[in-house]
Amino acid sequence: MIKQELMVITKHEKIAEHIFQLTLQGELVAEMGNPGQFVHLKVSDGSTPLLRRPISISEINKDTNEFTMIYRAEGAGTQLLSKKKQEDVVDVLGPLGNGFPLGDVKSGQVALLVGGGIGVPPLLELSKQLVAKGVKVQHVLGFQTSSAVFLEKEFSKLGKTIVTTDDGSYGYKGFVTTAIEDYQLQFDCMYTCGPTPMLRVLEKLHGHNPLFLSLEERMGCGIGACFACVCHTADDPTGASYKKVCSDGPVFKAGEVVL
Amino acid sequence: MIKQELMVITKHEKIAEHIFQLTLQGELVAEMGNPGQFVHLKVSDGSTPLLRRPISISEINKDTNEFTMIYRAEGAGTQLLSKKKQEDVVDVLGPLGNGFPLGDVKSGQVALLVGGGIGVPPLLELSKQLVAKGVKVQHVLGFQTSSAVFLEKEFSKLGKTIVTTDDGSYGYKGFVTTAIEDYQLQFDCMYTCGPTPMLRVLEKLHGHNPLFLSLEERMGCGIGACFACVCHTADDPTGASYKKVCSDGPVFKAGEVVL
Amino acid sequence: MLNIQLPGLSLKNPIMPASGCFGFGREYSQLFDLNQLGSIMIKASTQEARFGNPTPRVAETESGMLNAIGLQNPGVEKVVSEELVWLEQFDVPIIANVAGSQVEDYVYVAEKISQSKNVKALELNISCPNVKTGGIAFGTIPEVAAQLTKAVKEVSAVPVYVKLSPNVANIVEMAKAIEHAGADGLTMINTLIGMRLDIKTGKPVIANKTGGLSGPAIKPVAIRMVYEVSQAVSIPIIGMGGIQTVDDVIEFLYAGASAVAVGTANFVNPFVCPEIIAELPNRLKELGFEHVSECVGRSWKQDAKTANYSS
Amino acid sequence: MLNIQLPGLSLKNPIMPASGCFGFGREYSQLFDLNQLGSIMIKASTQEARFGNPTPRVAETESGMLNAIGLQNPGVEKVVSEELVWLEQFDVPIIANVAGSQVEDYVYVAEKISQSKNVKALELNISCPNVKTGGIAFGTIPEVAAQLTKAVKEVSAVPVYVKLSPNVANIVEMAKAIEHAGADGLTMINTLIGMRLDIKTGKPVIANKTGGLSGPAIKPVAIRMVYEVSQAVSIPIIGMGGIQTVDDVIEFLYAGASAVAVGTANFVNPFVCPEIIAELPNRLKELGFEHVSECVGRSWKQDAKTANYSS
Ligand SMILES: Cc1cc2nc3c(=O)[nH]c(=O)nc-3n(C[C@H](O)[C@H](O)[C@H](O)COP(=O)(O)OP(=O)(O)OC[C@H]3O[C@@H](n4cnc5c(N)ncnc54)[C@H](O)[C@@H]3O)c2cc1C
Ligand SMILES: Cc1cc2nc3c(=O)[nH]c(=O)nc-3n(C[C@H](O)[C@H](O)[C@H](O)COP(=O)(O)OP(=O)(O)OC[C@H]3O[C@@H](n4cnc5c(N)ncnc54)[C@H](O)[C@@H]3O)c2cc1C
Ligand SMILES: Cc1cc2nc3c(=O)[nH]c(=O)nc-3n(C[C@H](O)[C@H](O)[C@H](O)COP(=O)(O)O)c2cc1C
Ligand SMILES: Cc1cc2nc3c(=O)[nH]c(=O)nc-3n(C[C@H](O)[C@H](O)[C@H](O)COP(=O)(O)O)c2cc1C
Ligand code: FES
Ligand code: FES
Repeated sequence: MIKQELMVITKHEKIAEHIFQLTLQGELVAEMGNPGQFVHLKVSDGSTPLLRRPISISEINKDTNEFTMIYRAEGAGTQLLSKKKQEDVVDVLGPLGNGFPLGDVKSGQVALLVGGGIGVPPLLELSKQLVAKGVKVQHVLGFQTSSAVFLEKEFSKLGKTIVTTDDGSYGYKGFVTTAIEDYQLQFDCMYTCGPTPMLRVLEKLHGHNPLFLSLEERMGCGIGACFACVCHTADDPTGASYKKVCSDGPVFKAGEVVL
Repeated sequence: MIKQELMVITKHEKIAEHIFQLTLQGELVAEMGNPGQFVHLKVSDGSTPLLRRPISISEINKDTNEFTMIYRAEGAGTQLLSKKKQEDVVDVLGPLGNGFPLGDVKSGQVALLVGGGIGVPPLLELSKQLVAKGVKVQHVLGFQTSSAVFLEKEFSKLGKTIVTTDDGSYGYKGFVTTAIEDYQLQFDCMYTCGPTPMLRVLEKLHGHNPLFLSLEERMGCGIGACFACVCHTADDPTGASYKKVCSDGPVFKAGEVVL
Repeated sequence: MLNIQLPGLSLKNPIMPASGCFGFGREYSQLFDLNQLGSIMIKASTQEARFGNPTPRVAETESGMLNAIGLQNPGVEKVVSEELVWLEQFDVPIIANVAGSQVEDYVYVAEKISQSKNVKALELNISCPNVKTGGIAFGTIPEVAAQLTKAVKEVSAVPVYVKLSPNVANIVEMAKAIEHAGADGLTMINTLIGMRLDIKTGKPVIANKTGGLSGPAIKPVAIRMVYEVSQAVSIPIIGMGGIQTVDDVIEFLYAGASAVAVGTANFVNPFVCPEIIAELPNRLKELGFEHVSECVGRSWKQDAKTANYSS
Repeated sequence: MLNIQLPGLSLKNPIMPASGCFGFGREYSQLFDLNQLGSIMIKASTQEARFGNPTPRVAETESGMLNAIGLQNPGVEKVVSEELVWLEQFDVPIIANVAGSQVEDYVYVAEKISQSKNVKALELNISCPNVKTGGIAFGTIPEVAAQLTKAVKEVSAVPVYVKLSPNVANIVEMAKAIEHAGADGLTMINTLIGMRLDIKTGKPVIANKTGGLSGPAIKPVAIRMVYEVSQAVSIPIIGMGGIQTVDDVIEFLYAGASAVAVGTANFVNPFVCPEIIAELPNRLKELGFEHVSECVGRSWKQDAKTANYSS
């Protein structure tokens, strides 16, 4: 169930250039389900910034009632958020949306998780849950440059992890898509989250196999009421049928919606 | 000279119901002159609340580069201010306006300082400077009720101090004006700050003697540029001549402006 | 203490979500009991299903937001058969927001939707561009707005409220024309037209280029317009524009609104409507009122008792 | 990199304080060297000295403020003999804001003030109520605004800019009428009309009841209007409304303004103009521009090079 809660910051640190890892504690964690869901954060009391900010859930710890997010402090809202300290509270609405389905890959099969930039975080909880299920995981994580790389160690513990950078300053030089080819990665199911252009290429190259993509869109309500975040469905690309990224997504099966 | 500075909070505490005492440190203190001047505070980084808040200087310590204010946390701005902690910074513009003139009373003479509610604080620095000059000071301080009383001890150290409350829950029951009569206070010069109705009565009763009043008005700029805070002059009460509370005042001689 | 009677509407309290900010209620029904609401202004219905504008459709501004949803909706038939039927489970009168591109569209939708059992009033969204006048909004020319109102009044089975656009020089002239044309009430204000440009690309942030500005930023404009119009017309007003708190509600009532709607604030705090409803009685008591109706128009009513007066 | 040429105005940079938000410069001259400014739009002058409205004259709103100063000024004679003469010590072209209650007032003031050595342009404040049309502002009826523009053009010794009121349904129609009447430029926007009510008393917070809404809250409306008007007229625009930062300046230029004015932000940060002027060159470089003029209108210019393009 969707809840609103003033959650307490138990940990907050910078883990890469402009990138912060934030751990919150509260009862809302009990409601969290599939990896890939997100929360909607109000970062100030007043009316600037006015709107909530959607941030993916990156790790869930039901034992301690904590969950972790990783976000990029760029605009007004996320910059304000980055100034909050341990024991401060954050107004959280969530969990929202539908995460990655784990049912499409069986124990013993191979899942390839492909993340781009700030799309990497939700794949961590996904990877953990897949591993717990007995699925073999491989990761390809793309970043712009070496100072932007994060979570490599965490993913490496769970399975083979290839880090790419656009400028070659760390790991493989090039895009995640070419890395997948160059390393001739084999997999039964692919999960991905990242910038839309990356998702488009992945869908084109791998959409014939099981592929789940997590989308981003500007949001108002985050719960399906305002129609800010709609996209066309693939079977009616110019018509009136639609999916809402916030409540029907953010994860869609390849071929379900127009990217 | 008027300066803008991010000053550091060295002390911040609640001293009565809704009343906070705030001490700030910085170079701007060196510019402070006569008691009765004020500063203009920006209490948030963003645009809510948008405008600065005018608050009187209550004590000045040039040795430590500190000054103190006392304010009532009521609206959005002062409530936000009240949440700031030691070592936080506050954006201060000041010192602004012209304070109480000390030249009108000589060593050995008696000054009566009359404060109402949140008009009491600027009288403290005034009293100190008068005492330092050899002037005998007396104080009548009016508050609504016992829980709103503050600074009694500080004023008592400097001279005779009568505290009044509207409801009689502490000290003399009644208004400051009747206390002055009842106690048959004698004085060579009066200085006052408080709600306009109180100032009006004092001017009517004591305006024939040297009397200096500190006014309040809604402000925009605080420096004399926006004409938000004007009042009519007493010699042209409906004409185009005016005084600006922020830069010509906030302290005026009785009979100078229309209250 | 909170009940209000308006043409067609018997409200248990004067608080309702604004059109387009609450969908058809399904999502919020999972968060709280919709029976608490005074009414619900449902999302605009048009004759045909509409997908609306390309995304991005929203952008944030200082104390406000821009939206250019583009009246996305499943078309009036589906709204009637699916959404309104679903809403029948709640004991809440529905105000149906009606939109179109020409008078005939409005007439079509109004006639259909006003037959629904739980639709107790219509709200004409006259901020839509009128295809017959080259896209000039119905709500910016008094004669056009009046003509539309008349046409809809003829077919509607329930009272008709007209939602005023604030993008006009003379809101009183507009309100009077609409009152004269037979409207039963007014709702105001719709959004101001605004725009944001991206500093990196130089292009509008919203795909549609311009969008409607809503939220706390526009409240002073809304209050001024309700204040002016409520003194010039004798039909009731449902006020809106930037309401976030119980004090904002009271400010609108003082200005002259008989009830209020909450829009953008639902996105910030999905529980804002029930929270305000819960706080309202105490706040009224604190201010010395015995019934919410005593607040209505007290900014301009000569004989209004002062707020601090308590018996 | 920052210089801009406009009718009558040779600006070292496109940044100036907006009228009414900087007095005649005396107060700010104690805080920084006014020679840094591109220009100064001085406070409105009227034929006779005016005290203005009763206080309170300002109120705060979410991300904005209301003001109803009421054109307080010492009258054009004193402005010319005292304020403008004092301003001659600075190497800054002055834009004189001209106000009145009827056409004759404007003509009187314009003729006088445009003779001053350092007045390089006039700015007609057409948001004033016109006593001859029952108080309807000059700036809300295109014919009235055009007629006023023509009359002032006939007597002015310097180019005439007309300051548009945003309180209209069709800002483009207004701008075109004024351009057609001979205006040399436009400045926009003036304030939106707004109001705030006090929760305790129920009465308007501002003694004048309504006031002009300014500050960041109105920026989206201003950007939209500059965007629309700049594409419809061929005279230059000085943009304003909510500017606080260097990025706000660039947003106005992208929208189509050739220069900008900063109003309310001077009250929040008295050093805002020199700070923006100091930051502008670096920000332009970061965005890939070699001259500030490259920003002008790039939100709608088809052939504009993309912002991130760098040679
Ligand atoms: C489902 C979902 C999950 C996300 N998960 C993450 C995550 O785990 N980590 C992370 O760093 N970012 C994530 N994002 C992107 C994140 O929401 C934006 O970076 C953030 O909202 C920007 O806010 P700001 O204050 O920095 O920027 P501002 O420029 O101040 O934002 C202004 C407005 O635009 C919206 N906005 C700006 N950029 C985006 C964007 N890329 N997507 C959606 N809205 C945007 C903001 O929400 C706000 O309403 C996610 C987005 C979505 C939709
Ligand atoms: C010269 C001067 C000296 C002052 N000194 C003190 C002092 O030492 N201690 C103290 O507690 N208060 C003092 N005040 C009053 C103080 O400025 C207001 O209480 C404060 O601005 C209210 O802000 P808020 O955020 O609580 O209220 P809000 O209601 O959020 O304020 C909204 C707007 O109204 C203005 N405003 C509200 N009340 C007043 C008021 N009474 N006077 C002027 N502007 C007001 C605010 O500045 C702001 O612009 C002084 C006022 C002036 C003019
Ligand atoms: C996302 C969004 C969608 C809206 N859709 C509609 C609509 O379909 N019909 C309508 O009449 N008004 C619509 N509005 C306007 C609101 O009903 C309301 O008049 C306006 O937002 C001002 O109120 P607020 O400031 O509380 O949001 C919409 C507003 C928003 C923010
Ligand atoms: C206190 C105040 C006084 C103003 N006085 C005038 C004036 O005399 N003449 C005028 O044309 N505009 C006047 N304005 C409008 C501003 O010049 C400007 O157009 C408007 O405030 C929008 O810009 P901003 O949001 O940067 O303040 C005034 C604005 C304020 C806030
Ligand atoms: S964000 Fe409101 S419907 Fe998706
Ligand atoms: S506050 Fe601006 S002139 Fe006094």
